[in-house]
Amino acid sequence: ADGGTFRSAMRTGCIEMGTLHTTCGHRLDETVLQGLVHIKWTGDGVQPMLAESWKTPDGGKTYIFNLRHGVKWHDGTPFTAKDVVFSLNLYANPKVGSPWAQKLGAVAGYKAFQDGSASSLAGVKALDDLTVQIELDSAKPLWVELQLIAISIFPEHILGNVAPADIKGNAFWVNRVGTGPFIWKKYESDQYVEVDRNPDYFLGAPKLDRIIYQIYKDVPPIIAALETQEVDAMSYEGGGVPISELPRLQKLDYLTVLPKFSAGLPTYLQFNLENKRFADVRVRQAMLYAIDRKAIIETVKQGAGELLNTLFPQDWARAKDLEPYDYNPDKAKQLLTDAGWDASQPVDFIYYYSDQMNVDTVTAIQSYLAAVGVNIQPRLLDPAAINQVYADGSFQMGFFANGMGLDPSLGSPLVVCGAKPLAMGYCNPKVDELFNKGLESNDRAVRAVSYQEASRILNQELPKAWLWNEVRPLAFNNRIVGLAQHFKEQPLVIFNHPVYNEVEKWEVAK
Amino acid sequence: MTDATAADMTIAVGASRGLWGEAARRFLQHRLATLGLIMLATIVLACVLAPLIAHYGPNDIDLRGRNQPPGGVHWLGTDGTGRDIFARILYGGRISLTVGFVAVAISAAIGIFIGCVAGYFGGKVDLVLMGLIDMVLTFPRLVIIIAFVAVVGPSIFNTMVVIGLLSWPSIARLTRGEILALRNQEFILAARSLGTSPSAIILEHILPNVLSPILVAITLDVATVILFEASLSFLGLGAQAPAASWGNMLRDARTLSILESQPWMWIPPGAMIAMAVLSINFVGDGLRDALDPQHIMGGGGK
Amino acid sequence: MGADALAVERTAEGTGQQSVLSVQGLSVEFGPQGSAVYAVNDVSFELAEGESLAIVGESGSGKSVTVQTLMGLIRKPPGRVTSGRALFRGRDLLAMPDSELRQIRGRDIAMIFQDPISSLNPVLTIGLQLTEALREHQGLSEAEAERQALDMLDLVGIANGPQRMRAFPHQFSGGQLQRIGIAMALVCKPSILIADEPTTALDVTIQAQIVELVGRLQKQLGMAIIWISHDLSLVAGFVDRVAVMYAGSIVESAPVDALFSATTHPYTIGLLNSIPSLTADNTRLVPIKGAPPNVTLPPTFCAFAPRCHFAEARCREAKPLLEAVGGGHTTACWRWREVDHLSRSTTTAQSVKPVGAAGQEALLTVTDLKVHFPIRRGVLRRQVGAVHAVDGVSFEVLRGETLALVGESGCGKSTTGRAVLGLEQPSAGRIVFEGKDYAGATGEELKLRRRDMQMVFQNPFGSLNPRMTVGRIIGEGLRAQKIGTRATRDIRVSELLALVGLREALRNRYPFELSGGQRQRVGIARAIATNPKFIIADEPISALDVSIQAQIVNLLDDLKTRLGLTYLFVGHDLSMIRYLSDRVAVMYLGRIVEIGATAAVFGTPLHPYTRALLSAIPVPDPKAGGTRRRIVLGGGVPDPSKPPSGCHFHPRCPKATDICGKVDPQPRDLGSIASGRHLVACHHAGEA
Amino acid sequence: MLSYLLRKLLFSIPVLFGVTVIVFAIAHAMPGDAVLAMITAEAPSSEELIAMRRGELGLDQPVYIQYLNWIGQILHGNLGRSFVNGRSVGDIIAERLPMTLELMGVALLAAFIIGTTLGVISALRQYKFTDYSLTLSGFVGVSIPDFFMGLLLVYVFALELRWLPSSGISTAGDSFSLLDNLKHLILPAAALALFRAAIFMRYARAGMLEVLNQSYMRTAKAKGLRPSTITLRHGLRNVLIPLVTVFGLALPTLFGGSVVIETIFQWPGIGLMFIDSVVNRDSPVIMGYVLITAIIVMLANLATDLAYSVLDPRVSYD
Ligand SMILES: Nc1ncnc2c1ncn2[C@@H]1O[C@H](COP(=O)(O)OP(=O)(O)OP(=O)(O)O)[C@@H](O)[C@H]1O
Ligand SMILES: Nc1ncnc2c1ncn2[C@@H]1O[C@H](COP(=O)(O)OP(=O)(O)OP(=O)(O)O)[C@@H](O)[C@H]1O
Ligand SMILES: [Mg+2]
Ligand SMILES: [Mg+2]
Repeated sequence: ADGGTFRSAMRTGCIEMGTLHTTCGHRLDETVLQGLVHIKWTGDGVQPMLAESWKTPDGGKTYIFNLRHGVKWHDGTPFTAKDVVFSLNLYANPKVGSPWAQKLGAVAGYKAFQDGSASSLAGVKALDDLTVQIELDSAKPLWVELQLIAISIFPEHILGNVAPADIKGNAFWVNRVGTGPFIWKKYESDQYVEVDRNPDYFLGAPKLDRIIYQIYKDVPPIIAALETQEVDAMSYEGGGVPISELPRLQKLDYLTVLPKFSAGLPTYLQFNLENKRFADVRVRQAMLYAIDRKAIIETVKQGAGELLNTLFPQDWARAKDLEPYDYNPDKAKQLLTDAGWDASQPVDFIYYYSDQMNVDTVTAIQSYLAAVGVNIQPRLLDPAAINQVYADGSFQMGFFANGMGLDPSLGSPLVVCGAKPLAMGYCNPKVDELFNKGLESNDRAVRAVSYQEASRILNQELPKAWLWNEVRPLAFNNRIVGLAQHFKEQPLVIFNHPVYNEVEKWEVAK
Repeated sequence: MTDATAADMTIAVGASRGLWGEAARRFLQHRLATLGLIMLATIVLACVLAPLIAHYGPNDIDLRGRNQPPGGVHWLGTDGTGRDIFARILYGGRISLTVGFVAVAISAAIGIFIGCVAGYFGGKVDLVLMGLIDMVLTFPRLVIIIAFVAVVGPSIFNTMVVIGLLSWPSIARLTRGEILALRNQEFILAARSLGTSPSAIILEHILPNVLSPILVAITLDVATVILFEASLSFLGLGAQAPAASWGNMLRDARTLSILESQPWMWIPPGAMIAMAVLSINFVGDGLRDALDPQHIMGGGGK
Repeated sequence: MGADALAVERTAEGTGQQSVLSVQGLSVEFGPQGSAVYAVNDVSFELAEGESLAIVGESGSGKSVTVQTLMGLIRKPPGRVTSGRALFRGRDLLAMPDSELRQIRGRDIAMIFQDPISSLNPVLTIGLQLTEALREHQGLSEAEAERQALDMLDLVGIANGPQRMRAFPHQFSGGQLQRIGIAMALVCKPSILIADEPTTALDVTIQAQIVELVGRLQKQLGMAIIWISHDLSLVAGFVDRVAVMYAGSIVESAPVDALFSATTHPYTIGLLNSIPSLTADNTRLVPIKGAPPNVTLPPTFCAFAPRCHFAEARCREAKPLLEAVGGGHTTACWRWREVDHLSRSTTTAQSVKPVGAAGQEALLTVTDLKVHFPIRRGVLRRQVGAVHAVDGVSFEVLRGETLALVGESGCGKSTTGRAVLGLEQPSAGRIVFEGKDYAGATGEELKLRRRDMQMVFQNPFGSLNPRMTVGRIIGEGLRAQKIGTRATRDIRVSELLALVGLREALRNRYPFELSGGQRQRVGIARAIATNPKFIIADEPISALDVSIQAQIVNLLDDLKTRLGLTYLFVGHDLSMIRYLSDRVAVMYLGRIVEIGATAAVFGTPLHPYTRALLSAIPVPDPKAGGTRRRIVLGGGVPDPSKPPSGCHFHPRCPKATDICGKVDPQPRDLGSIASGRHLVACHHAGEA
Repeated sequence: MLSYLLRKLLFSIPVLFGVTVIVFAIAHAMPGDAVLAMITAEAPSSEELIAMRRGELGLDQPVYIQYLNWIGQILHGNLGRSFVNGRSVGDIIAERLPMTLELMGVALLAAFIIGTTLGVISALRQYKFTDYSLTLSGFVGVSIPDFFMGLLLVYVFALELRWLPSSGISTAGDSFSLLDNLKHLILPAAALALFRAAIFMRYARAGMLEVLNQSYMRTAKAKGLRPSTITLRHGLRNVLIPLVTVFGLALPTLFGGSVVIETIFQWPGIGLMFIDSVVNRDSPVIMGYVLITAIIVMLANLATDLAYSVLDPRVSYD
């Protein structure tokens, strides 16, 4: 069939490392490998994939998954429960050393596996060829929605005899065999990944012939390629379409531009609370008062941001009566004076985003802070250097954003006690308790009480000076029917939110 | 060209001027060189006197007045945070020119010295110095700079030193290559047989005869260094935000939309770099012509 | 202009033939109006088909500029042709566009440059430079062009052509380069050959050979020749007509016989008087008195007047035009009729040449010196052979004497000199100067030696830094050795300029603004500036006109007596050598074949090569030229990369026997008490 | 000459050694390491995991031990494995070398030819209109950083005119075709070449001006040679020494690629690899890159020296 080719930009270069060790390249698993479940396109709940259905007889401690019948790996081998058991064990295996292992931290026997007293996850069992049982240490009603979503299932018959230590960088990652709608065809380093339609896909054969993931290191070439129709879709990983380029793209009738796409990405000034200068809450509050965030959003960010005064981007998780920290430099000065701020000492200020909008933002922030006597000295650093600064404790202050995902619970690493490195010395047991409580139910109304309470505390104590929730513009070629429509329905786009659900239904416009 | 200066041909009886003194005289008669000097002086002066000339501070942001095209208020418009481009050009020139001059001065001094020594003495000296050159040429700048900032911290002074210390090998190789071709020429032998010291031979006989490509290298290096500074500030060395430099102003303009519809953000810094380098080049050309007695002075003005 | 036309008419009438080149009223200036150098003033001459014209004259008188202007080769600016026409077969060369002139250059008019070394491209092989014009003008194939070039190389006496074609200019001796320049000009068989001092660096035998070659080609091709020379003796032998230039103007022009027999211009007389005679001994040379002309003054009077015995008021007020004397003889002198009556001898002020008191102590002893140059091939420059430039030379130079080194071009004279100075690394041998062995010396030692030794280089242009003024060049040694203060150095430089006959005005000029002879004098001034003990003078006066030669030789003599200077004098002008040297060493192919007191060597030459050499000395009289018997050497020109076994000379020696090809002759002393030591390396020396 | 070459080659061994020691030390001084570079906010790693990773990569050992291990591998002809993806560094470099060679080779050659030609023209017309316009455009050329030049070219030729693709080495997923490849090559090669052409132009001009006054140029003219022969054979030949030097200095980029242009055009060459390896603190790759560059620099240096002596017979190294 002449289904045509869909070209998608992909901003990554570390496919070779493999899904178990990096987020980059993970995107490919959505079309080639599949998980047991997927977040629904619309973000409200999960949908079955390799697992046809599941149930938890004991309110979230034990889960029983019924796998789909007749699913075959791309090489023809039938998919069975053993693959699932194998894959979960692979994630959790300490010898593999996957940063995602923590996702299975609640599974019974995880600790024993980690400290070497067990050689596998005791809680994961194949009941029969097509049934898997997963037992947790304690009841976690949201476990499937929050933890299982981004776990791919790998073919045991291929990876089974690879030593765990050799999984990273294994040849499999550049020649993935999965169960998904597309079959891995070719990988050219720093060029592209080509996948072809899988006529036997269990949700129905895709209409597209193939997808080519074109790899880009830098954002501007993607924009250019989008404009020249060398690619059909922008990848959002680089920050989406740079605000400055929006007008150009909006002029093109073959593109659908979605200018304000919530990224679920709270952006904030980060402080090292272990540093005495920032320990006084008045100092942090002063900084927030000092910055005219509205002006920044309206001008530099051209509206691409939603003012945020606490951690959670989700409406339902935020209290309504938060302190707005409206621009008030006088108050800022007062607070600083009260706190005994030493204006003569400059502040080392690190940041990571190097695109123009963010650089301009930092410039604006610097200017605003300087006006109240906070002399920050921005430094642009790469991740290794930032992590080093975190690690050696020399960190003072910075400008960062962090993906929260769909659920407020995912924000905990930013604020719970002892969470390294992002909590930066903040510890309020009350907050920790609220986060724990938030996971005890899967009823949003019940959960909202905990998170709203937490949002209030975080709004008052400002472990980070919350600035705004990031909004990202995306653009798609109308040539691919289904693509833009899907994104329009999607509530937000973040790293672990799938973007290729129902890709089998997309087609090239005739 | 008919107005080649009279003094040139005048038969001056009496003390003979030094070689470089003679060159200096000829240099001042070179129209293009004079033009270059004036251009350069104007640019430098404008940068030095920036506070008197510019109505705005280089870092005064005005978010509501961003991206304004050139006009009566902001002569060259404003940038993405509403800073006055004209002011930034002037203040940025301070950094760019300082970095350009100092770094190139360092690299030219080291490069010419090492190149002369290696080329003139040859043999083992050459072997060792070439080894040194190879080493420095091999150093991955990116890595060195990242490490350097980490160790000594970012500052403009460090930037200049680092660039200077990394970029001398090209001048050294150029100098050496020229000298290799020159050192066996008879007038050098003649000088040696007169007992002229190596340093005098290098200074009086060799340098004037190999200066032309070196001058080109120096001129071009100023441009490269000014641009290089921009990529350094990107890596945390060089001018740190919000300080402006021509290089990072250009870098900040590297988006398609600015390229297309906000030319006032990139043309001024680009033009300033080009003008600065062009004027340096004119000065260099003048120097070259001044050192070449066969050149008819006053040229380059037609 | 009317006067020019007259002159033209007259000269044309002189030959009565169709003229191929007619130069009319040519004037060339350098530099800005107002302070110009009037290099050529109103020069007119005719050149008939097949005719040979010699232009002689004072160094710096505008000879080179004249001919270069004809071919459009002076740089404009600073050069400027202010008037004149140059009709080549009716077409004005000076008005032609360059593209048209290009068709004529090389093909119809070829030029041999005065400065052979810098005229050749240093990075191209001789072969390429010889063949390229052939290939462009005549469209010859590479092989054919190469063949013709090889023939020509052979004709000018360069041995081992095929190998030498692949060599680069710096690998040749001065004389060899000059011959290559000649070959380059001749190879296209032009209808006019302009030769600018083509034989200055050649020894008499090769000079004779070249003259003969050119003569032959002239007859074969009907080639016309303009031969610039300062060597009256040489041109006397073979040209049809001579034009004498002084200060940018032709002052006398006559058929060659008439010029010598009925000289009318006082300057020409002065020139003839300056020639050392082969017979007369120990008479001091007579240069023309006074300073050379100031060419920065507009040519409105007779430029020779300040130095002329006959000058009167009108000479200083108006410039005499060329006037017919009769028989194709023209002269530019107000008083030529009176001059005619004054014999040559009356102007000759006889004075005795001071005899230097040479001690017996050796200042320099060279023992078994060898200098071999590697011959390299390929990208990796592998050595495939060696040029045995100097191949076992031993001699000593006594304190206060002048040792002359003569010998065929390319026999290793310059190399010997350079090795003595330490500019060339000897492959073997000892060099002892003032009792110290310097072979292989480096650094400090060399520096010490250099304080006492100086060299006048054979290549005047290449040895002057193009970016230094004359003043600085001359003063360099003084500065290097920190002699005197700035002011005293300046005074010393002025003195030196005057000593070598250069006007003070030249001090601020650059080498490229000088004539060949002027450059050579700068080199001499530089060498004597620091009063060294020992000077190696490599053909120091070859490019000078006889009058200035005389002046320089006298200067060297004076220095010798006053300061006890010692000279190693390399030269080819045997009359001059005989005049100025105490002892002579004759070199042949890297070896000294005979060495002895000048009188002995010239009087009773013992080596067959020496005899051949002496027999080739030209005489400054067209009539005498034919009468002397010249020994013409047979055999091929020697090739220093494959020197013959045994006696190097044997393949060309009329006396050679078996033993000569096998055994190296050792030097034997055949001198007498009267003649002193007289070493000769020949198996047959002394035989009848 | 041969002995000179041998001497140089021998001497290059300690030089290479020195380079690697110094660069290893410097690379070590970069903030963070390969393990820290992999930590992302999305996948924070526990301290145990970090320690474990460091152990795996040998990063927990003292630097000199790490260096000795590395040099030990090198001596066994093994460039080691990437910290990031475990692939053999030799393979990675070998895979990317052809692409970089293509891009840089074309760019360098084009720059050399165009630059030299324009430089010669400029010199022949010194201080005339042509010279001024070439000089001006040359300096505009060197004042435009390559990232901007790349953008400019993309804007004009890919976006506005739509003549050429905006990035990549060939149309992704299509089977290789030379035409397609060349179309992709033009813009990045031009972005690289324009800047360098301007540089070569300046050197050629300066050199040519030196040569024009030489007596042998007059001789060549006197022979009635065509102006082109005079300029090229007699003139240019004598200008080649500085040009060859500059070319020789640029040679290593032939193998090292250009980080900026490869990034802008997503050209999968060595430059792209290098920038990644620096960001990832992937020291085996960095060191592999340095080692290759060092060798190339030395070979280029040697080739330049060799070229000197071929181009100018007066050059001698003894
Ligand atoms: N480029 C120049 N600029 C100024 N003066 C010059 C230049 N070229 C030549 N001259 C002067 O012109 C005069 C004539 O020079 P020319 O070379 O013709 O002399 P010549 O007769 O060939 O002398 P020689 O026998 O020494 O070679 C000399 O005084 C010389 O100094
Ligand atoms: N660098 C070199 N490489 C190879 N051969 C050379 C080199 N220099 C000189 N020669 C050769 O050595 C021989 C001697 O040269 P030299 O210059 O000493 O001759 P010369 O006696 O001074 O001759 P002339 O009277 O012609 O100047 C010549 O055959 C020359 O070709
Ligand atoms: Mg002359
Ligand atoms: Mg010689």
